[in-house]
Amino acid sequence: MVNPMLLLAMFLITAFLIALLDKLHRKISIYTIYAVLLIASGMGFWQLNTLLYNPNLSVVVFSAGFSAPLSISLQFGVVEAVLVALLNLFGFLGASYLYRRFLQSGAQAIALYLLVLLGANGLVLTRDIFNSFVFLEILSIATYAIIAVDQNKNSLVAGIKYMLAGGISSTLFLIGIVLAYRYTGTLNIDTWLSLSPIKTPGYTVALFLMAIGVFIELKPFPANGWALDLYQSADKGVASLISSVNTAAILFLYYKLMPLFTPALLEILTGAGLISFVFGNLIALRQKNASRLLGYSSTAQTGLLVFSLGALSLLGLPQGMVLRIALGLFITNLFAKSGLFWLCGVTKRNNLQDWSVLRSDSGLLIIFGIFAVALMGFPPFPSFFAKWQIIQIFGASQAWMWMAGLLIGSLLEVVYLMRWLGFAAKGESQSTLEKPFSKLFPLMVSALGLASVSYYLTLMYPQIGTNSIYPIMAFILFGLIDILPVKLKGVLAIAALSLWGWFVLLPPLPLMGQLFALILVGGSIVQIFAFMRYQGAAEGFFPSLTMLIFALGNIVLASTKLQFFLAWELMTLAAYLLILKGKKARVAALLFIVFSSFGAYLMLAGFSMMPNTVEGYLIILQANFMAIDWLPALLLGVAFLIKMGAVGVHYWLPAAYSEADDETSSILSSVLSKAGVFGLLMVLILISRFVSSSSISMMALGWIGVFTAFFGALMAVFQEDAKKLLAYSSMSQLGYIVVGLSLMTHLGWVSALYLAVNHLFFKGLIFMAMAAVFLRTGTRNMYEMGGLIKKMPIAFISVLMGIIAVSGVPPLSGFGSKWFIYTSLLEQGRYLQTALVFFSSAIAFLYLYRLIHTVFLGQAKPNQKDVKEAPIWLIIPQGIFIMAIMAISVFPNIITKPLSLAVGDYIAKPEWLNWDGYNLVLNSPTLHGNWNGNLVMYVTMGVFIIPLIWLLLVNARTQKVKQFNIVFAAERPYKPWTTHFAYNMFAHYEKALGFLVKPRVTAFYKGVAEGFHSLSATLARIYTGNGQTYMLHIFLYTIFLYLLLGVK
Amino acid sequence: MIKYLLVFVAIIGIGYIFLPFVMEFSTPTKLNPLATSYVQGSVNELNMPNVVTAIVVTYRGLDTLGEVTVLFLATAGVGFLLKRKHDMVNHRRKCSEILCTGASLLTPLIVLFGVYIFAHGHLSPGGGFQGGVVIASGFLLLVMANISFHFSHNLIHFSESISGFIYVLLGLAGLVLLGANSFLDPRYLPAGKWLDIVSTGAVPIIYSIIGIKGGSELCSVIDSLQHGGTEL
Amino acid sequence: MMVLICGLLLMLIGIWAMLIKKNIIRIIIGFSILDTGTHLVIVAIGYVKHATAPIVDKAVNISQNAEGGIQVLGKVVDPVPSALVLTAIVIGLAVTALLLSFAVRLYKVGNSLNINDYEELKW
Amino acid sequence: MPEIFALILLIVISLGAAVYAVFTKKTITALIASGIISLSASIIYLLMAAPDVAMTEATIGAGLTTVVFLYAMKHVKGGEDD
Repeated sequence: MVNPMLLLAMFLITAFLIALLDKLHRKISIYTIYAVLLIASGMGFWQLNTLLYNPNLSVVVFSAGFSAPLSISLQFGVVEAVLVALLNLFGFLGASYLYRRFLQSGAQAIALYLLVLLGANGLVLTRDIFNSFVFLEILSIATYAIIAVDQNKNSLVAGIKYMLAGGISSTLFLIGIVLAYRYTGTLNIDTWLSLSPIKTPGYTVALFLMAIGVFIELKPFPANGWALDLYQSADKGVASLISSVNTAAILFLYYKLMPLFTPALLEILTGAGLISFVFGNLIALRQKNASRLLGYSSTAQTGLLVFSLGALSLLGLPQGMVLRIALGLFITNLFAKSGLFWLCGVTKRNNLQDWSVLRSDSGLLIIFGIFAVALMGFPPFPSFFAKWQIIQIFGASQAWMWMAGLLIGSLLEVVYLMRWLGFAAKGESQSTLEKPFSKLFPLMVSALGLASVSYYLTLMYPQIGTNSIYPIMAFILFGLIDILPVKLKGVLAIAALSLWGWFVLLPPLPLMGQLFALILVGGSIVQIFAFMRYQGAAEGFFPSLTMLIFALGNIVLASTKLQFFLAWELMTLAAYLLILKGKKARVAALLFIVFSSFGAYLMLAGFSMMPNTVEGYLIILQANFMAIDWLPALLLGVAFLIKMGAVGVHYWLPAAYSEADDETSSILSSVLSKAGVFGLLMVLILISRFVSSSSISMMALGWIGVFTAFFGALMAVFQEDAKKLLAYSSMSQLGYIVVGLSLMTHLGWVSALYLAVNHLFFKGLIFMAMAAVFLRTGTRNMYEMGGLIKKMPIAFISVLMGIIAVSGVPPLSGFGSKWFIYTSLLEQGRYLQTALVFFSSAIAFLYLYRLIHTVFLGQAKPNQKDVKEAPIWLIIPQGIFIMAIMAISVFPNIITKPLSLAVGDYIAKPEWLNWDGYNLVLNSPTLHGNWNGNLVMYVTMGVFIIPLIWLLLVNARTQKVKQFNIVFAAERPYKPWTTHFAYNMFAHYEKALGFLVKPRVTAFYKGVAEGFHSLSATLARIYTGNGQTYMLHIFLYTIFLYLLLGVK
Repeated sequence: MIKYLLVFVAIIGIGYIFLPFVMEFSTPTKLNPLATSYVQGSVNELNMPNVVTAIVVTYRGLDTLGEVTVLFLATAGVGFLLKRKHDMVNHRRKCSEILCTGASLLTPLIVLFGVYIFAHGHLSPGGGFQGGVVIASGFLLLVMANISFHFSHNLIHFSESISGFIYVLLGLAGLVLLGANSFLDPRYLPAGKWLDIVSTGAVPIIYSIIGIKGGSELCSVIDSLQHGGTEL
Repeated sequence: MMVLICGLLLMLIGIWAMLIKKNIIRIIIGFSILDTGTHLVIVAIGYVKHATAPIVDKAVNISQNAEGGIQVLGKVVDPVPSALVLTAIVIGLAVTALLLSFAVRLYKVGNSLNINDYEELKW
Repeated sequence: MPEIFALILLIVISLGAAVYAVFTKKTITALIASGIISLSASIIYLLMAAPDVAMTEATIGAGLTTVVFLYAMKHVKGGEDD
């Protein structure tokens, strides 16, 4: 094994001699410390490797030839080895970042830097409490001094504040150590641990002082003003060093001390860590300064680590597991946070909005994205697995407050990090960056390192299975070939997904699963064609797109909660990235990810309260041996309703659907919402034993569906923007599906699923057709279009087919689906709901009429004289969808029969539901009816063809008139478009029904957002900037915690 | 006003925290086992009368190495903060003759006294740091008397580096000669005779090195503070 | 006991000075008083009633035991806190010196040592 | 017995000096007061049978620290008082 004394000796010798080396040449000294840091890191890895093969190796080394407690002992076990390896690696990367600084500032700065690392290593290794004090002082003093590399006023002020705070906390630590020595008679942690517990108040005081001394160094809210100022003003290399190496070492000291604490003390500090996490993130919400934001985020993450270490230990988990989980969080934070600080230094932009400078540099943008996404705990980064486990453990131990705090903090974190990412990805900027290699190198290494650590950890994770890797692999592979022409990538993607779908996805699935696999994966594959319309490489679509589709498949395929959640998160992330591609999608994408994350965290909480699934079985098949309580069902249900855009939580939906690129909108609306349907269905299956159509919960769900259908339709009516119209229309249609599912009857579910299939086809169709229109006309406002029927007949036919299908008039499949829904509602006696659903359908006519009339009929706009038909790539999916619609319209049984079979696995088919040839026969006690799609088609065709022939005959005699140029008689109207008939088309209805569509939900969410922002601003006021006030904070905070502890 | 109130609360509160400890504190009448074994071990195993030195240099030698490092850090930090862009000429008036002569006569004596202190650290009170400070005070005298010392500027840095280096080497010698658990173990040299100046293994050497190291660090701090910060 | 209380009081006075003095140099003086108080507390904790210094010379009773080892009979104070204080004093000096050089530097840049004049970083 | 008196005297001196160091207007007097605290502390150490600590406190705490302060104050002339 490696003798850790050698490690320390190496650092010391180099630090002492660096001044002499520097006399030879500056570069020699710089490269020497690079070598030292790399060797030290290598020692860590080596030790780790040795220990992996000889787990029983003695890892404790004494000094001076005496054993502890006489002498000081160092321990170089697995955890220490990991830390030594990582900290020194980051020390090396940080040193590389500071290369230019070192060139200017000389040997002293280099020696100081090395000593920061010495302090950190010593702190990690030592098992002696006073020795940790010495190393803590080395670490702190070296850090104080190195702050001065940047000798501007602000960093000097921040340095003084830091030193005063550090001085106070180390004094508390020292006095605590000595007071404790009075009781224990030892300074060695291991000896100390073997003592029988001491129960006098004085000893508790000693422990408290010791703990608080270290704890203050971990920058807990609100006693952390000094740290924030420091992060904001110090050189970014130094800030990164403090947030990664410095904090990690002190955190490990805290971890070493933890077993000494009394449970009450540990509980208080753990709670304080959680407070720090939540409030740090809360205050970060309104930060505009990137470095200070990172400071808040850094303190929050440290709080999270303190909290998780404490909470998991308090719950009595074995230390190995506690460490594994904490390590996941720690590694993510280490890589990502130092990376972000370095990135701050490279962009040299303090204002978040100026980060758009990254747009010009996709490499840096990707790196930034990796860091941000990793910090938020998205898969496949280690923090994802860590958070998953923590929440599961909290759920099992019923630690609800902790869980709530953790999830709230995480959600806040998502908000500000994603907003930042949005600025970087979507802002406007043309300037370029100066990127010295010495600064790029650490960034690249840490991004790559994070990625590979994640890969390694994901593979190590036993329960996720091979399938779960595919989305990530797809993202990486398509990312690598992203420079290829889009057509080629499209073909590759279609081929890969089809093969995977056919050979891997479908075979193990039950009928219901296959159905959803077809909807989700099949439906998406068809729409890949639309992406192939782009010229050249069209970078950025395919990685996310393929990840999205694989993840969708995995959602159906999931057999454990983790697999499901992993796939769900990957799907969300992929969808976010796709939405973000839209030109003005910054806010929309932010809304999407915030609502999705909110949903995801509810889901996480719900899953944690659910028993573990039986491995190897799909979750939807586990209804018979799994009971799930009402609370998890509720949480999961809400999560899925968010994804479906149910009324109240639909706020994100119109924005995301309309601002995303058209092809993306189509997938979001036609496919992605079905993932929510699948989820909801899954929950209903799991609770199907406990509820029935008449349960209050199902009635409530039914009403949610009804209102979603109703308000969705109503809001669609008043939109000028065709895409927003379609978005609300989608929402409305999903409302019908929810109603159908809420019935908990065979017929209800069949009707809901039948509508789901239909919706995929017709909404995909309309979106594709409208995508072509938007592409050719360059606008989405309906009053700016008109008379396109002649220019784009195919689009017209598609939209016509689509709206016939949507509106539910014969002969197309929509009629059947509506008929199904009404019948099944009536069958359960939900008359009121039927009425309202029926009314919503009537409203649907209004917006659909507007859509086809104002866009395709009427007078053509002069500036749209030369629009052409859509590119073939948009027509292919339309053709497929039209064929599908025709097929299930004429022969509805080809889909209704399998649906009935699939549903039959969960809710038995009633005897009164039968097929008779093409005829579907209902003969229940309360209801009689039949539906023969084939017949309906022939009758309707007949009814239509006769007038058509007549029209054509008459038409032969009509005279064609050229379009008039309408000359304004007098003044030109101030807003000419307001005079267009399509503008505000349904103003009269708005007078009558407008009160229903007042933006209450918008007002509510705006209120929530503003509330959080002002809370954040108010809280930030405690950081007055006065060093003395910060000291006062520390003392008062100490007293407060002491009073909480309540020593008698 | 509210601030004074809060300060008052803070002071009272901090005092209150210590209260339980003070309440149950009574001066002990005997040593705890660890201290006893230090006393016995120092005498028996290290042959060293001064138990504090035994602890500082040997048992807890790693702490002292850290302490030396802290001092080195302070020097580097102060020097770094108050560094001169280029060597400036000191424009102070020359010292009076008495002071000059006195200083140049006294300084060697003071240095000698410092050396005495750290060389006897293992036998009597005092040791490396105290001796170092005494040496530094001699240097201070030179500085105050404004006797030119540019000769010493480089010398200080050199001795800073080399003595630190030697200190670590002395520690490593234990590792090499006595085994993996013997970093900073002075017993690779003979224990010698009780109360002899050349006894207790390498302790006198180590303490002397600490003295030189500490002395030169402190000189360096004084040097930096004396000149520094005049140039931005 | 008295020394312990004296040390604690010194600590409190030091904290007091740190919290109410506006001048950074005065705050640093407060800090060094806090330090001195801490050291007094530590030494007080190591004290043993009627004991001598932990230096085994003629003032301390010793006896040879059977194996030829020396048995220390006389009472000495606990050497551990003394050793710790030695380290702590030096560290205190280091921190003080560094704080002072920050203050000096800051004065050159900002031309003031009033801590209230440096509140630009906040919120 | 005389030792106890000496101890009490020293404690009174050091506490008095500390309070004075807080209240005095001039920084230089505060510095001298803090030096006095260190000096009396070092004598207290001697009485507490800790000669090593006493030497260190006298040389470093009372001596060197004060010198460092003095040099620093030399550089901040004009700004050292409230």
